[in-house]
Amino acid sequence: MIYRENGQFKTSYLADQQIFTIAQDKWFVLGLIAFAAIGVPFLADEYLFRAVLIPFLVLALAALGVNLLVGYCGQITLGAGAFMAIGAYAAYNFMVRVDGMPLVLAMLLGGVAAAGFGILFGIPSLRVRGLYLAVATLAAQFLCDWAFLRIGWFTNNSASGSVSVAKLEAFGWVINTPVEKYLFCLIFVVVFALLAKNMTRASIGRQWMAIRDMDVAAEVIGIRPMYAKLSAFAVSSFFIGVAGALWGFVHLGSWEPAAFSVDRSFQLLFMVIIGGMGSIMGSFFGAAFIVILPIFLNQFLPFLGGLVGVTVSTAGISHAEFIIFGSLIIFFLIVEPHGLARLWSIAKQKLRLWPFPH
Amino acid sequence: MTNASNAAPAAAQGGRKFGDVILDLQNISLRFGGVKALTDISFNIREHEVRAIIGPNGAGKSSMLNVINGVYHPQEGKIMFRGQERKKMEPHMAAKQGIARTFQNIALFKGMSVLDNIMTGRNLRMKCNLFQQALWIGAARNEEIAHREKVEEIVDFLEIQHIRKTAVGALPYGLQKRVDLGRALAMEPEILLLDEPMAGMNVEEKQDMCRFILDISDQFGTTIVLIEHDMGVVMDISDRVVVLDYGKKIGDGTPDEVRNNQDVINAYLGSGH
Amino acid sequence: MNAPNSAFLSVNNIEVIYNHVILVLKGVSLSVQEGSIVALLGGNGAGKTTTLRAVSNLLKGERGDVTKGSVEYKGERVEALTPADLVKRGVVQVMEGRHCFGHLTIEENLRTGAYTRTDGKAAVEETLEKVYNYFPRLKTRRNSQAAYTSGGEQQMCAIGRALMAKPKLVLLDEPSMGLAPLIVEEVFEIVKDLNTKERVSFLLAEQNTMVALRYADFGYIMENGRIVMEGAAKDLATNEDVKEFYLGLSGEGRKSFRDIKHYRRRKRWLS
Amino acid sequence: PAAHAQAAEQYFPILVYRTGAYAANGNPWANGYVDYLKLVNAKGGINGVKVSFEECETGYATDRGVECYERLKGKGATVFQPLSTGITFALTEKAPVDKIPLITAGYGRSESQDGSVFTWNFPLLGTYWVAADVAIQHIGKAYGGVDNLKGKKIALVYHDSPFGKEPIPLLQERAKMHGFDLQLLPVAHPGVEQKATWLQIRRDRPDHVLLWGWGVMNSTSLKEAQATGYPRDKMLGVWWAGAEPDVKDVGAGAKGYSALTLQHGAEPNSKVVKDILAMVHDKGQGTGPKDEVGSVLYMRGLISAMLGVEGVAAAQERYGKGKVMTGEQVRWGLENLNLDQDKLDGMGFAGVMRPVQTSCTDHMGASWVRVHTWDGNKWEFSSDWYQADDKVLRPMVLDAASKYAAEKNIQRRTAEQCAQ
Amino acid sequence: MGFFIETMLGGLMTGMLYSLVALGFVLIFKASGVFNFAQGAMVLVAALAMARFSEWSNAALGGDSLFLANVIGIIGAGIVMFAVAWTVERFVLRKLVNQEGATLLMVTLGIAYVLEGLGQTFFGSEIYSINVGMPKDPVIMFEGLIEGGVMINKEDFIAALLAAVLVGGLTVFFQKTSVGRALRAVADDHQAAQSVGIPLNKTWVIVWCVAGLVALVAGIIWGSKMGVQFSLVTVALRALPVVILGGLTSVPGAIVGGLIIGVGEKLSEVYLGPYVGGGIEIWFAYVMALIVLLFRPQGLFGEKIINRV
Ligand SMILES: Nc1ncnc2c1ncn2[C@@H]1O[C@H](COP(=O)(O)OP(=O)(O)OP(=O)(O)O)[C@@H](O)[C@H]1O
Ligand SMILES: Nc1ncnc2c1ncn2[C@@H]1O[C@H](COP(=O)(O)OP(=O)(O)OP(=O)(O)O)[C@@H](O)[C@H]1O
Ligand SMILES: [Mg+2]
Ligand SMILES: [Mg+2]
Repeated sequence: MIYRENGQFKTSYLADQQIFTIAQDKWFVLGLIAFAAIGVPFLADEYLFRAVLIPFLVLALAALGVNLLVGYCGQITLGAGAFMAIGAYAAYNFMVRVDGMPLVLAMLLGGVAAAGFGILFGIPSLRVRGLYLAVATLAAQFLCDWAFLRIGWFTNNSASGSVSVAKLEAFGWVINTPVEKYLFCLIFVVVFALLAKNMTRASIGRQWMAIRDMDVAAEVIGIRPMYAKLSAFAVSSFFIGVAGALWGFVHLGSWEPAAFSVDRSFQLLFMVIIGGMGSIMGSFFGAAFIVILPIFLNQFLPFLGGLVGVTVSTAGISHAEFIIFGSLIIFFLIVEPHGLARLWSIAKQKLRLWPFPH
Repeated sequence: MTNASNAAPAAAQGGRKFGDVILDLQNISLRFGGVKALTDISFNIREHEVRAIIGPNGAGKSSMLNVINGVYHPQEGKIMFRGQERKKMEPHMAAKQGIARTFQNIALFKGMSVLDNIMTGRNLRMKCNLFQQALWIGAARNEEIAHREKVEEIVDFLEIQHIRKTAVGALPYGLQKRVDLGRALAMEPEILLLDEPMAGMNVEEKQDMCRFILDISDQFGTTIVLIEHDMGVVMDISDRVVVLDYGKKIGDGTPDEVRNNQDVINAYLGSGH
Repeated sequence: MNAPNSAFLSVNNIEVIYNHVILVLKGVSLSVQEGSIVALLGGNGAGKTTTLRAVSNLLKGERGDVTKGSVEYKGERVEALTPADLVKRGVVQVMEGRHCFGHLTIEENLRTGAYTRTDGKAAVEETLEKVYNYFPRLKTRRNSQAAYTSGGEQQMCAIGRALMAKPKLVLLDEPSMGLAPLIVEEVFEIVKDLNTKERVSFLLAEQNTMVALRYADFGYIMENGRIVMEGAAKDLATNEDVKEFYLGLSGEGRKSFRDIKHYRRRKRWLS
Repeated sequence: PAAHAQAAEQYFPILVYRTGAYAANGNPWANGYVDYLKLVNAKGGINGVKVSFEECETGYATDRGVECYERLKGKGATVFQPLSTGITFALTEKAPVDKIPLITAGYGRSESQDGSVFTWNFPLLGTYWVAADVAIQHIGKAYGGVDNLKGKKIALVYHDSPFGKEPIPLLQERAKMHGFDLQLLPVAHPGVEQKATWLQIRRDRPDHVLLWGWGVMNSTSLKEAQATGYPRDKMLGVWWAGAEPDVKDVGAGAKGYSALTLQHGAEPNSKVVKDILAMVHDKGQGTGPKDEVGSVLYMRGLISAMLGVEGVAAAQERYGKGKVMTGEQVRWGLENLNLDQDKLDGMGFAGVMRPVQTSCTDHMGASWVRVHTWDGNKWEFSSDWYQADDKVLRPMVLDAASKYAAEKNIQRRTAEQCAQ
Repeated sequence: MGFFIETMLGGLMTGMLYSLVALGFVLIFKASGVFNFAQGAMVLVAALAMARFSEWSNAALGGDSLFLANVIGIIGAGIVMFAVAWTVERFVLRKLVNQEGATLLMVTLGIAYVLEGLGQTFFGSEIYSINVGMPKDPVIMFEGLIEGGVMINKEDFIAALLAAVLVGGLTVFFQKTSVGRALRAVADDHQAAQSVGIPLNKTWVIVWCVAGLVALVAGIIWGSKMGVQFSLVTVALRALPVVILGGLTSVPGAIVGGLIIGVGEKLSEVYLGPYVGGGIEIWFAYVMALIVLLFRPQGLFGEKIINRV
């Protein structure tokens, strides 16, 4: 039995309010972060960094932002792509228009810009709910798609509408190699995940969840719906905006509005639902599932085909990828409608009880 | 929760002391389209008393509570709170004035644990801003712990320690009602509105619940407004009872007066009581 | 039909697990004779609702599973049937917590109750009238959306809706909850009435032990997912323990709720 | 078709899209590309060096494209052809770091023609500015010369993306020069909703419509043109809007519609196609359906592959015949490409292409364009050869490239560096 | 003037086609509370099946009877849509009774992926055509009344008419029959619906079938207009503002919403577009829907969102 919390007593409320109340969890996560920061750079190759790990980290950050809004505050959004775009383009404009603008500051300001628009587009949520709101947020998405294509100022009048960034440098550190880019993203992700965790275990997080679960009752106990909803929009958009800036600056290097299209919005929402709404961990599971699985299938299927002696055509692979990907989504939701994170915690619960069921 | 948190005088056993009128409802009328939920109802609530509202189904009892805490806005009538006319207000403002409530169809936050549910009740009293909370710096952490202590007191008081960390969705009905009460208590309200807190409980559990209600009233001096269909409970623990029927007031007075009021017997109690 | 006295509904040693991990029923057996009223009593969380759900096959939606034991209705194993099949066979559940269709009007709610019936419009209309007779309050609110009716009205609607199916066996979960005392009596009168006139059987989970035992023929008491006591309703009503814990009666009759409190409180302080 | 790179093979990664919104157009291109590489092997490889290749599905999405690039580059890729303007933009940033040249035959950044700034980009055969320039020449010809365009109105119906926006600066330049009116009508991805666009065209009745679409947008445009009664023979498409999938299901409705060609059209009778049928398809190794061989986009893919192969061959001339070339060496080869007519004829491209010659400053190599017209059943050439007007093109390319260089802090290569 | 009318008419006709897709959403939402993001994929699969079956039957029978090929195509596609409905119920929905909206929504996204993959695997990913003999060329009418006349596109006109008939019929069916009431009950509360004996399984198969057939009609019309290929799935994105503007639960709402969005879109693009650079119609439709929602959060005809303690 590897997983046991017996004998771990908490003697103060502070201890009980730790992020991980079970020591194994704490060491596991700390170990994971340490491994990500120290081990991975030695183990992974360039392909892994560039094509898998960096996008995974950045999208996990964005998914985290979406999760704050959708999972914690219950406001379904399909406009996340737009906020990524706002973050990216705002950061870009800060970089090109302000001399000597430090990179990290520009990114954070990108996040702030996104937060501003988040509040603006969050206003309808005060009246409109659920799926109606989800579809209404598409207005933000298409409006932004359009604005970044059509209004030259945002792209510094680049003829094609595509923008790119020059050198990346933060605090004298030139971020050039994939490893450096990876670490740069990792720092953002770890810090932001911690912030998110803090918020969700504090009063603001409870306000969001209360609004999510039953807004009338929340109001009756003194939660201001406007503050709770708009703060969720702001914080979530801030996260997403920063992720957008990372996506543009660090991952793509050069981008056009299509990089933040409505498909991206959907993708982020998938991550949250598959990973687990209202779970920080879930955002990471979801991002891993959505980013890595297609890549994995894409490479694994030809290999599998090779084993049984059939060569699968590229189209065949992509179609199979669609089918398997879709089926897995369905499968996991049937097994556990609350997402991978819940599946994970049930598995832990079983381990804890093992070998005695129930 | 200790007495120190509320300066109410400990009521002496038996000789209960009522304060002044804290809430005065005057000629309240409430309509939903064609449905008249409340018609010209007036009654008052005194400090520290247990005020029961009874009446047949659909009489307008829950609507009355909704009026008091700002969920419904009556078309006519005045609400005087501590002698001042209260303007049209949203529920969260009523909460700020110290009005808390529980719900007939339990309205807990299903996705949260029992502790978190009760902690939301402390929300109004938590002052740290979003940035402090995000950074989890000293002030925020201390505040969190201070309030957590309060909440633990309530948990102890309601004897729900063992389910602290359970998600409320999975709890049986009766315990959910208790958590609902805990959440309202956490607000340290001046007026506590209870909508059928004992529905779906057996006698033993009702006894527990009565005990909690009376203790709240005694220890914290909280004013309690109670809706309940169990006449035994109402008659035993309330100080004054108002009776509604079809949105109209048909009786008001001490339990004994109400019990012997013929209108009330016809409309609600039946001759069995 | 079955041999006389063989059970109409029999639940044999069932075990129920929610969410793959939470074990709730730990071997529950009970039976309902045709034309009888059986009360299922017990405190909060004892597993009454779960038992009823296991019979009506509504567990799936709560992510619960019957992992052991069997449920037989008229000698037929019914675990594999859908809830709809069961309704067709005459087993209807009134769910705890009302569950009216909020967007439908009261009357529409009632009419959906007759969904499985095939005996013609006129017969349905007749039952509808009957339900309105039982609950006049529903008639006055017939065109309101159910979500906007009061708690008690919704409860009446839920009970009426079940009656619309012309059931053989009704699983009633906390019928008295939220109803005014007069209506509670009325509901139980209706139960008795249907029972004697139409030989409808009832399995009712109820907290209001006093009333339940008055009307029931037989009773089971559950605690912690197990049946701890069973017997004819009359016997249970006179049992000392039942009297103390479920009826609130001790030696010298009913205690005031106000007094019990102090007595209890003191007891706790001492310990 | 996956074959892993071995020591003695020249590895060609192929970014394709065989599913999704643009699959109908992506498929023939990819088939042509692969078939040509198979043909090369059937003929014994590049001076004996066998070719290996591998497809990766991008779905026309930039991030998928980047992933493919990263994956395949690790397997020894020495030249990439992204087949998407968006992916090209992204890879343009990465290519110099990884030292892998990009061939973007007929697409990509127009200013990347300037090889002294865009060392690693090769928009061989033509850029969108070339296309736009020739389009105006061709339209002008209908009025007896570009100078008669004054006061005329030309509408550009374009795919609302970098691909569609590329020609705008040049068209604006030309509009200024000749005094015609340029009306811009964007169409959102994927381009299936154009009713409003064509209503506007019906209202404003432009004298000509330039169609700058890709994929389903093209056939939709033609159908809407038919539905609003705009004469098809007043419509001119870019070379990505002039292939069979664009017109096939419009059929007779597209009759009279013309499009530019990137030199070649549908070439079912060319020698190289016959070679492929004989040496690849008849051996049962054909990639796509047989009747597609020689169609317009198939030829585009085929020629793109040929350019890559010739780049390697040219590199071998310098760095050693029969050897596997590195990315840097291939880059040199592409920069010193010299496909004269004899050579082309020898390879079976007689009548299909005109000579291509690149240099350090000119990574395009040629700007020959013809126009072909759909007769209801097939594409038929309907014009002479055009060439982009260097007087218009050159300054714009220099300008844009310099701006890019400044932004990125790139030093233009000097003559000596070029000579290396 | 003539042009304004033309634009209006164009908008109305496009709007009618949006309604058709929107109707698919509404049906399934009404009947199960599921927001079916796979509707676009269903349109694609239906159209692909139709196009390919008729092509294959032509090839197999060697005949060139357009009518016969189309009939076989429609039957084939109908069977495919039935199979889809049955499979979805049997393997997906049945296991997700009583789950939250977000979960169900996500699952339909999974279904969309599977359908897109399967559809393209079986039927190919090229452009195919459906030819049901719709006239393609425009006619000019009212030349006497308005200068230049009003151009009407016959194909669009017929399609709009067809859509109108279908939508109208379904409206009556769902508003007036007891099945309609049962469906609304299911959407409200799966469990309670089960408890009164509404067989969820059957209901869902039926509704998904109907939605599949609606998708087939939409697929045939859109497919014959713009060719059958992958981009058909994006039609769903254009129908979304229609659905919420009309109200998620309202069949008539789908029609009215479609017409409003269709007209609004076209007018905005034609009259406003040129001033801001064009390409505004898609966001304009969404913004329009959003503005309506601010005043009526449940859409024009949707059931009032119940918000009560
Ligand atoms: N959906 C669920 N998921 C997990 N646990 C559940 C679920 N429903 C009930 N339980 C658990 O099962 C146990 C029995 O619950 P049940 O609702 O059957 O009790 P009950 O006897 O009906 O109580 P009450 O009188 O309060 O209604 C409780 O401990 C409860 O926490
Ligand atoms: N939001 C609303 N819209 C329409 N009608 C309403 C609304 N709220 C309450 N009503 C109606 O007002 C009347 C009074 O309802 P209320 O809930 O106050 O009754 P109640 O006295 O609490 O009854 P119960 O004991 O059954 O809970 C009922 O007939 C109900 O249908
Ligand atoms: Mg009430
Ligand atoms: Mg229960």
